Amino acid sequence: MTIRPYGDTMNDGKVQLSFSLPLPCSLHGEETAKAFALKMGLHDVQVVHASPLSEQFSYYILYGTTHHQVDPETVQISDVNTDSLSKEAIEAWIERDFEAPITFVGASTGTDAHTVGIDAIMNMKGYAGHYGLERYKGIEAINLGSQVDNDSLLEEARKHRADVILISQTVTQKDVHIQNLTAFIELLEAENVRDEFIVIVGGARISHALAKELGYDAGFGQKKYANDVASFALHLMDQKQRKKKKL
Amino acid sequence: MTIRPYGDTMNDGKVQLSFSLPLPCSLHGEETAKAFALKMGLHDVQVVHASPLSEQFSYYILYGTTHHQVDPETVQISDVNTDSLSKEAIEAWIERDFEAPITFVGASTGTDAHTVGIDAIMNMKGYAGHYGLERYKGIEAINLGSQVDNDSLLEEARKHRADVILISQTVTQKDVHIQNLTAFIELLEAENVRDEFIVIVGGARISHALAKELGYDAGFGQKKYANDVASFALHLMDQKQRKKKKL
Amino acid sequence: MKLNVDQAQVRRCKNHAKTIAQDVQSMIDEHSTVAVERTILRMLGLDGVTALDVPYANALVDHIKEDCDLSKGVVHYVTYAMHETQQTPQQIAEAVASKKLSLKAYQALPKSPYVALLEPYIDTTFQIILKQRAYRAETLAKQPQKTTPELYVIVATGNIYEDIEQALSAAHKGADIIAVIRTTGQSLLDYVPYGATTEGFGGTMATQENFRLMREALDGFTQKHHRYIKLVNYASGLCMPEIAAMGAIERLDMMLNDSLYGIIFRDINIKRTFVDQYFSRVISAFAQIIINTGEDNYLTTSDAFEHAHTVLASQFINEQFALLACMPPELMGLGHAFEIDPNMPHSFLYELAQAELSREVFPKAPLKYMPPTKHMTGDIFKGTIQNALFNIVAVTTHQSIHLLGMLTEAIHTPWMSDRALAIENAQYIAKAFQAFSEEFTYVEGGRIKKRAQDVLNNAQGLLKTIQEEGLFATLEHGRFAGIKRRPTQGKGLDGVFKKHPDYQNPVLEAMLKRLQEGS
Amino acid sequence: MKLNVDQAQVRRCKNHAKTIAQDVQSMIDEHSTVAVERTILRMLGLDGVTALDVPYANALVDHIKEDCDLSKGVVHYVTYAMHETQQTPQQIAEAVASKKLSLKAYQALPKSPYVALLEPYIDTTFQIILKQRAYRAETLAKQPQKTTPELYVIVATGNIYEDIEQALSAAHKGADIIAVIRTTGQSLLDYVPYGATTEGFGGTMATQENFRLMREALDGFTQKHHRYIKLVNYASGLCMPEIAAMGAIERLDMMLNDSLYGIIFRDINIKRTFVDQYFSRVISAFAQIIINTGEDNYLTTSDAFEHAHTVLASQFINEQFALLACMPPELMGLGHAFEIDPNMPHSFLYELAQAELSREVFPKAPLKYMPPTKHMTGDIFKGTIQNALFNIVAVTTHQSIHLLGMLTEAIHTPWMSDRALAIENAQYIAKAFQAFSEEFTYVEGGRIKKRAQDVLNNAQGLLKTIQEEGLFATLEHGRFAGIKRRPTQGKGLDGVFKKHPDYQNPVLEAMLKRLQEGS
Ligand code: B12
Ligand code: B12
Ligand SMILES: Cc1ncc(COP(=O)(O)O)c(C=O)c1O
Ligand SMILES: Cc1ncc(COP(=O)(O)O)c(C=O)c1O
Repeated sequence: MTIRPYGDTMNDGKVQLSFSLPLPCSLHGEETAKAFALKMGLHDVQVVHASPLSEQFSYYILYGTTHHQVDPETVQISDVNTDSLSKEAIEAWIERDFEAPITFVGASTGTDAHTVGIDAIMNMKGYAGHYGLERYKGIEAINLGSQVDNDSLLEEARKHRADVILISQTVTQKDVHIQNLTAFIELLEAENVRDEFIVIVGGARISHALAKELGYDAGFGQKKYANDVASFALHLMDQKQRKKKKL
Repeated sequence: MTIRPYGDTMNDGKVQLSFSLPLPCSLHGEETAKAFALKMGLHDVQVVHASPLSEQFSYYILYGTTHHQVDPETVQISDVNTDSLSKEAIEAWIERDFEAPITFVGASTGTDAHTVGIDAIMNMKGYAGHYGLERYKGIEAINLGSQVDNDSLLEEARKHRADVILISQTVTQKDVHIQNLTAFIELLEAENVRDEFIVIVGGARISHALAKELGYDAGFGQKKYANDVASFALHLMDQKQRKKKKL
Repeated sequence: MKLNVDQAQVRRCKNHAKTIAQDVQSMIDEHSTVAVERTILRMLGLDGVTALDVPYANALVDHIKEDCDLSKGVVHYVTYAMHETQQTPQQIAEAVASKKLSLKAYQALPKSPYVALLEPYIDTTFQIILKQRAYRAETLAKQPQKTTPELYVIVATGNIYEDIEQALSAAHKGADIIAVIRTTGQSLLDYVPYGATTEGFGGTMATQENFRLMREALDGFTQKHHRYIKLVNYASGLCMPEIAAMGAIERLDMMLNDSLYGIIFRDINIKRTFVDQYFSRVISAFAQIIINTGEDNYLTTSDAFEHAHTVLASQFINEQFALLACMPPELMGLGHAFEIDPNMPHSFLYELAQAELSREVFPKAPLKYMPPTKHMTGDIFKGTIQNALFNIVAVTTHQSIHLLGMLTEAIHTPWMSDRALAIENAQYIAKAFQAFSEEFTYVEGGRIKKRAQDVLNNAQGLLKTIQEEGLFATLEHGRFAGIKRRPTQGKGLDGVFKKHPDYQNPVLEAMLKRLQEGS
Repeated sequence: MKLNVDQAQVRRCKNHAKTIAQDVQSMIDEHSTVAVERTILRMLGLDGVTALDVPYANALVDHIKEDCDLSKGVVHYVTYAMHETQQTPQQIAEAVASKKLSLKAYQALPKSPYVALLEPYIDTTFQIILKQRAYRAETLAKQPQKTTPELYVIVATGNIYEDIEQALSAAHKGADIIAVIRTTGQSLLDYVPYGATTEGFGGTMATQENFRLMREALDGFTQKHHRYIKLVNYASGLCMPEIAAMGAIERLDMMLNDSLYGIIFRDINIKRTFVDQYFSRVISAFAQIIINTGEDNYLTTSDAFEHAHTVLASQFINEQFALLACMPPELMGLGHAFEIDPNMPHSFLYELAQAELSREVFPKAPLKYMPPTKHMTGDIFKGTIQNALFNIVAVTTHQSIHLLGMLTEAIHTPWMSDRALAIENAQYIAKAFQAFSEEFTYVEGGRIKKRAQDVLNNAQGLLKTIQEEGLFATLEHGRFAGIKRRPTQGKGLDGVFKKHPDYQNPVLEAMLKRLQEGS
């Protein structure tokens, strides 16, 4: 069963869109804006607002009806497919099955100075009511802060015998994060240590899909917290039989 | 030379989009929203906001990059292609070439109760600093008000020997205006009087293209005023040699 | 009270308005209309439509109007027929509709002595209405009183089932009040359509079944979430009292009810709709349904800065009409709006002044505050800000019925998402500004106090003029909304008639009695 | 003054701050840094880069640092070399860079007697700066003074030519001030890149040529539209005084200039950046360039309600550092921000209180007011409202430098259209609220007055603590923004050195002399 966007009637296909064009603001500009909407598969397109941004640029707001349909059943979601445990459950699991401590080394890397994200995951205080890894019994959390280059990150990870490396990337403009994230995986491979670590990346604009694509074990975006990443890490270590207690 | 939408770099193709889906708000809903964006030809799509509208509906705001291109040169604009004269110029032209008065009969028709639009065109006061037709020397303007059904409109037009019939349509929901506008043209044809009048429609959601499609001589939308419609009417009467002074 | 307007001046205004309303009331008392007569029948339990979809109420009234003399009122004919045929009003109407029965014979008879026969029927309907009243009162008593304005949104899909989806979404998002807008033409129909409907333009048919369906859906939400959702529809129009009656029976909580709106914006005949309005307001008063008046609409055709005083003057008049219909102030949702051109400097100050003024002049009234509409454009971001400023004024001046503005006002009737964004906008402002009004006092001689005083002065002047010339002349001069209307024109005129000395309306009397006894 | 805060208490705060700043100043006076030395060279007219893109200023300083003894300062070596080789500083630098010349020989010589040789070079640079100053003053004098805050937007495409398009669009829309954000890594570079650049992330390289190109474009706009557009860039970082000098020469109008920002958010060494800041502020004072401080940033890592007082305390301290650099209050763009969680009840009241407080405590300062950033989300409609409320506070409390919030703050660096919408938002609010502040007085004991007093009290308490423990200890404890920094750590530490008794800095002296004479 396929669906369409919903305005005020089932499957009426109503959508709103806006963008700028490198054209003066004019009826011709509006018609060009419409032409784009048509190419996107919209019909009954209305340019409801047009305003000049300068002599050479103009901005348009449009409404229209899309004829596209999607069958929700067929839509795949790419997300960390381990369910998240609570802090307590995680601590209990480590206590029971693993040789504590599990060591997480994390940083906001490259030229990225944003620490709030990585701090939210690693520091005592945590974020939005979720304590950070530092507070977890059985977990050793080392937060290197921001602007840490890839070499120093690896160095520290080795020094502390990290089980898990956590990287935060917030600035994504001109794909600066892709370059930096790729470089780190290449570094691990060059040093032949990719398999020694579980490597996880996160950030407001990071998706699990992107992370996998770049060779990371997982990616976490907004509204993900310490227990989400810890759960994932443990499941993976369990799979890989890392630091499991021998019975 | 083709162009793309502009975010902050020439032809980066950046667009913003929003719509609702008949799905609960969830990661699956977000992915489905993305799927629509992909079908519209966007890539690097980000769902930046997702919120529930009810248990069964959800709303999404997306940003993405379109690979569509349009060559502005090839974009046709459908507009009344007579340039608009000033009130004074129109009055002079009538004075010189036409047998005054030119009679305009106008109304907001069907169940439409919106009069501000037709009043803006016809009444003394006019709108946004443009006087209405009532004030024009050489023009007789009869405004029948709102909720006028097609039969009465034609009746009045005949009674006053109208040269031009002006129709305003504001409510467009479920295409109520299309039905009503089509019915009027059919009426004129049934009565064999289509050619006796210049028939013009206007309204916030009316475009010249739509008007032509429905068999009207012209359509006027927002930011059109009395002088625009009067100029068009005169040009057409001039062409059709209506009420021209014999020299 | 933040403006401290001169209460004596306010009293003077109210006295003008009182005289104005009383003049009209004397005309009202002498007349009845086909709509009033149909309403009496509905209150006697008449329901259903003929094979040709003509409501029995219409069939019966039309028969009397065409074949007999309606000036004696339907009660005259029905009571004689009941006495003679021993049938119920419904059975009589059906018989008449199918031409099996004519009431002609009773025309010549003296004033009917059988009015008492109606008591059980009237009583049944009253019991239904009283039950609905009680249910509403109890449910509301159970939930905490909101300290910020109640959020009011409209649904207008044209399809009642789609409307329900939208209404539930709005309730889910936090709406307190939901109005189902009528399809564009309905207010000019001289009958009320029947049954569930799915085709409408710019709105959905107001039918008793549609009322019931929406009420049921909203009550369902209330059961689940323990928050009562108020339901609103539109009475103004040619069927004003009939729709008021339907609303009373189906437990609507508010009714748009204003003949001035009908006169000015729908070209409904002046006499017709004033007579209809009186009966409809008595019904609403009895059913404890809040009325909403339409002064806000004036500002869609007239400039909101220059004509602000016409809104206030009209509110004064509407208040008096409501009082004459035995309405307590608590049911008077007097309307006004935030419609000043955003390009005007100090627009926010003037809006604040106007809203404070209405609040202070009508302290007990659940004021209905309308959002910006006229100056909304396709710029949905600017529209979002216009609505936010409107919300700030609504919260800061303690408006009661807070109609939420839609960012797409200039584009289409609200989508589900438009409504959700409007609610989120209002909720954010309510949270941030809930106590703002306690934080400051207005400067003496400042723009705000001066503006409020100017508006009050001009309203007083206008009321004085109206008292002198009479409300009908005022409407002929187009002093409200700049639209001129004559008492001898307009839709529904032929449905008005002078009452015969034998005319009786026990339903009205019964309600007035109870209202005066205050039960 | 709407809050009437106790001026005696404000004075006590300023006294604490003064002692705090003086402590640090004594450290500053004993030290210099590689950046300061490079700046001296730039003020002597040094420009250009080597074949390997190393700026000559760096090449020369590095040579002295590695092969000689930098503690005597570059002036020592350059003046001896000038005397001996009869060459210009530029020629000497080029000779050194190409290893044709070593300055080692001068290391052992006594304090240089040839400093007078620099006068013509210093004078040339001073003349350029004075001309720029005069041009700015005259152009501004020609145009009407704005009564509402000046609209400030950023461009951050990474490409200077694209930035120019965006800047012109913003100016066209009504922006008064345009800032070119730097590429993410630049503030950690210990040299200033050279030439026009087109590759940057989250911002564009700050280079003298980029400054010139943007200045030229904006001056072009001014010619055409008779409205001066102020240009802003960022000094804070490892090249603080150098960039300040470049800005003075290219007529930037404002400079982000705050070592506390660099310390806390860029992990720059404490000593290094305080020494750099002093010289950079003296240059800015001389060039009459308004500095912007970065207290607003604290609230991006600390809660804006709980830590509001840290912002105020830091403003007090920054004011004193600026005074020590001979800056008049009119050049102190002290920073604060609208960052309270919109989910907090009364958020608007608290923001209003904070903004009024800053305004009242620093009446002459062109306060820099930052928009909501931390609590902006992908909901661009809610973001539009958050920005509107911020704009209301900015206008109502007479902030000076009004940084506009972007509805896409949480998503990407501003697009041309985002900026246009931000400007339209601010313009609408300015028009509607321009006189709002004159309309009311705050209620005694109300939430707003109480909040302002609480913040002031806490700031005073914190200042007292800092005076006792010293600013360095304060930074170690992470009292600002919750981030801990040590004087023995941080980037650029190796570029700090204690001045040798023979150290001389005639450029600084010349500027101080003129500033004290007040020319
Ligand atoms: C705070 C902030 C700053 C502060 C940073 C202070 C600090 N010490 O962190 C300061 C003021 C210093 C700053 C500076 C700059 N910033 Co900034 N900043 C922000 C802001 C306002 C909030 C970011 C934030 O703290 N979010 C809260 C945290 C908790 O959310 P989060 O990072 O997404 O983290 C969550 C998840 O993503 C996840 N997560 C994050 N990391 C990780 C890692 C792992 C391993 C896991 C499992 C999970 C995880 O868990 C967290 C909790 O759920 C955003 C705008 C916004 N509202 O988003 C801009 C923003 C991020 N900044 C931006 C930019 C460009 C800059 C500057 C380059 C210039 C400028 N425009 O200001 C400078 C230089 C910084 C640099 N070189 O990196 C842009 C980035 C644009 C882009 N997409 O590329 C933004 C979006 C603003 C904008 N629109 O321009 N910034
Ligand atoms: C004012 C108004 C009313 C007033 C009308 C008062 C009156 N006497 O006109 C009142 C309050 C009565 C009203 C009622 C209703 N309205 Co109304 N109303 C508006 C409003 C706010 C402004 C319209 C307006 O006056 N614009 C100003 C004029 C000058 O602009 P204009 O009409 O476009 O005219 C210009 C051009 O179009 C052109 N033009 C127009 N006509 C003609 C004709 C000719 C021949 C020419 C040459 C040019 C021309 O020239 C004019 C000057 O440039 C709009 C929302 C909005 N902001 O647009 C809603 C709106 C039009 N209303 C709407 C609706 C649905 C209704 C109602 C059905 C219910 C409701 N939702 O309120 C009722 C019933 C009305 C009915 N049966 O038709 C919808 C229509 C949705 C749609 N697209 O179908 C709107 C868009 C609001 C909404 N979003 O729901 N409304
Ligand atoms: C008082 C009043 N009644 C009725 C209506 C709606 O009437 P109609 O259904 O004729 O559009 C309005 C609309 O604004 C109103 O204000
Ligand atoms: C005072 C100050 N300096 C500098 C900057 C920017 O520094 P960077 O270029 O290191 O991002 C900011 C940004 O917020 C600031 O507030």
